Amino acid sequence: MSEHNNVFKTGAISSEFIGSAIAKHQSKTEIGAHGIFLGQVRADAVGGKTVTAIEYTAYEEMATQKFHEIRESALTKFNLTCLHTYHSLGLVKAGAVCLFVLASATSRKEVCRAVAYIVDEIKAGVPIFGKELFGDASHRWKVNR
Amino acid sequence: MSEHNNVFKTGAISSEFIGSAIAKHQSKTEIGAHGIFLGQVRADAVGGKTVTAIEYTAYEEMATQKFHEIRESALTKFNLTCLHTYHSLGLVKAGAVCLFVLASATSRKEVCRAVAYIVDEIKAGVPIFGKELFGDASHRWKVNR
Amino acid sequence: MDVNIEYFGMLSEITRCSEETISLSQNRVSDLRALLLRKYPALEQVDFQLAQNGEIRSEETGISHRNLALLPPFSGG
Amino acid sequence: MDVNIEYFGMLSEITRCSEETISLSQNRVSDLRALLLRKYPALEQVDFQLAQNGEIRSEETGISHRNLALLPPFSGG
Repeated sequence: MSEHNNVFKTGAISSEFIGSAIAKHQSKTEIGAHGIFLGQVRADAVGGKTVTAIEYTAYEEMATQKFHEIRESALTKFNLTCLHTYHSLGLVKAGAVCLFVLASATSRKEVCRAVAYIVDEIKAGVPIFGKELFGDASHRWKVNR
Repeated sequence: MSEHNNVFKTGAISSEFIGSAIAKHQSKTEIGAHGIFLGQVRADAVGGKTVTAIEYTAYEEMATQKFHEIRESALTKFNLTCLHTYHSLGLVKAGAVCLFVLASATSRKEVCRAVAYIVDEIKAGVPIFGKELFGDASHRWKVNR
Repeated sequence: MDVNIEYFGMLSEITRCSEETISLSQNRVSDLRALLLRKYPALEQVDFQLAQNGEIRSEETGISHRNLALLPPFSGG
Repeated sequence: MDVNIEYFGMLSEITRCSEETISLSQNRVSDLRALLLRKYPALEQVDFQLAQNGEIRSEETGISHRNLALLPPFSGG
């Protein structure tokens, strides 16, 4: 099991970072399947205005602990070789990626279910707060459903 | 719905290609979630030998039709904004990616289930044949379980 | 007991500060909740939780830590 | 009727060719299967299917196309 790096990334998670994370697993030839989830900031329309970015903040002390608990729980529930999770803090523009989950295993059976589980747990249990910014000075606080 | 390009790629699907496919979706700001599956060639040990690569062939006439049917079926079952599928033909070394499925939607609920469905359908219904090569001249024919 | 409370997300807009020190005479979470609702009536509209030392505390538990956090609904991902 | 049969994957190792032309006197899929098993007894060991024009044909259907494909179990992904 590879060591878990810091979950939080400042700003958007670039496609180059994602590609590079995938490339790093090509030396692990016991892996047969990767499941990936990417959360992307949507340009939602709200009463004539459009979300241009989300600014993320977190209660980091608890968030780091929760990410750790979710990781341990996923490793217990699913038979994974590797698991990595990254979440943005700070400003992420519409269209950019703010959440990246990568679960790897010897076979495909578990990776899709593992990824879905981890994303649900992050949305429900990690104290991260998204401030949806409109093009003007106004904003709205995002709430997960 | 974006047009479907040719599914088959000669050789491995590079991490740069995957990163670039992700980047291309950042202008589609109605997307909130991407689900990705990557199949990676495993260096399985078989009676003292190790798989060093898989050589893929296909009955292309039927395979192309099957990929199309799976795509249409997935688009009917799940509420997706975009769907892309790529499979290797020819030689793919252990550790490299041979299957890439990318399903995108406004919210996360559907993408993981869609990806799992598509991968299951591909494994069961598309006439692709994998010849597992060992380091020497010997080989074994892969069979999906 | 003096406690330091950090306000996150939309809560810091209601309190107009990111943190403050408050003197508590009673130490249950429910006592602090009542005190905060008197000071900031607009908090009624938000489903907030109190965390201590990185853990959510239920209403009937006691406050035993000086550093507290007031959390609005989560919206990660 | 003369038909052209393509052999895929492990089947081409049994037949030692990637395709060949075979003369059929009867035109059901099951007749062709019997003929192939006589010619290549090792095919018994493989769970193969016959496709015509990109579609799997069941045993009782007739062969109406000159270009056929013999397919071993699939192993994509």
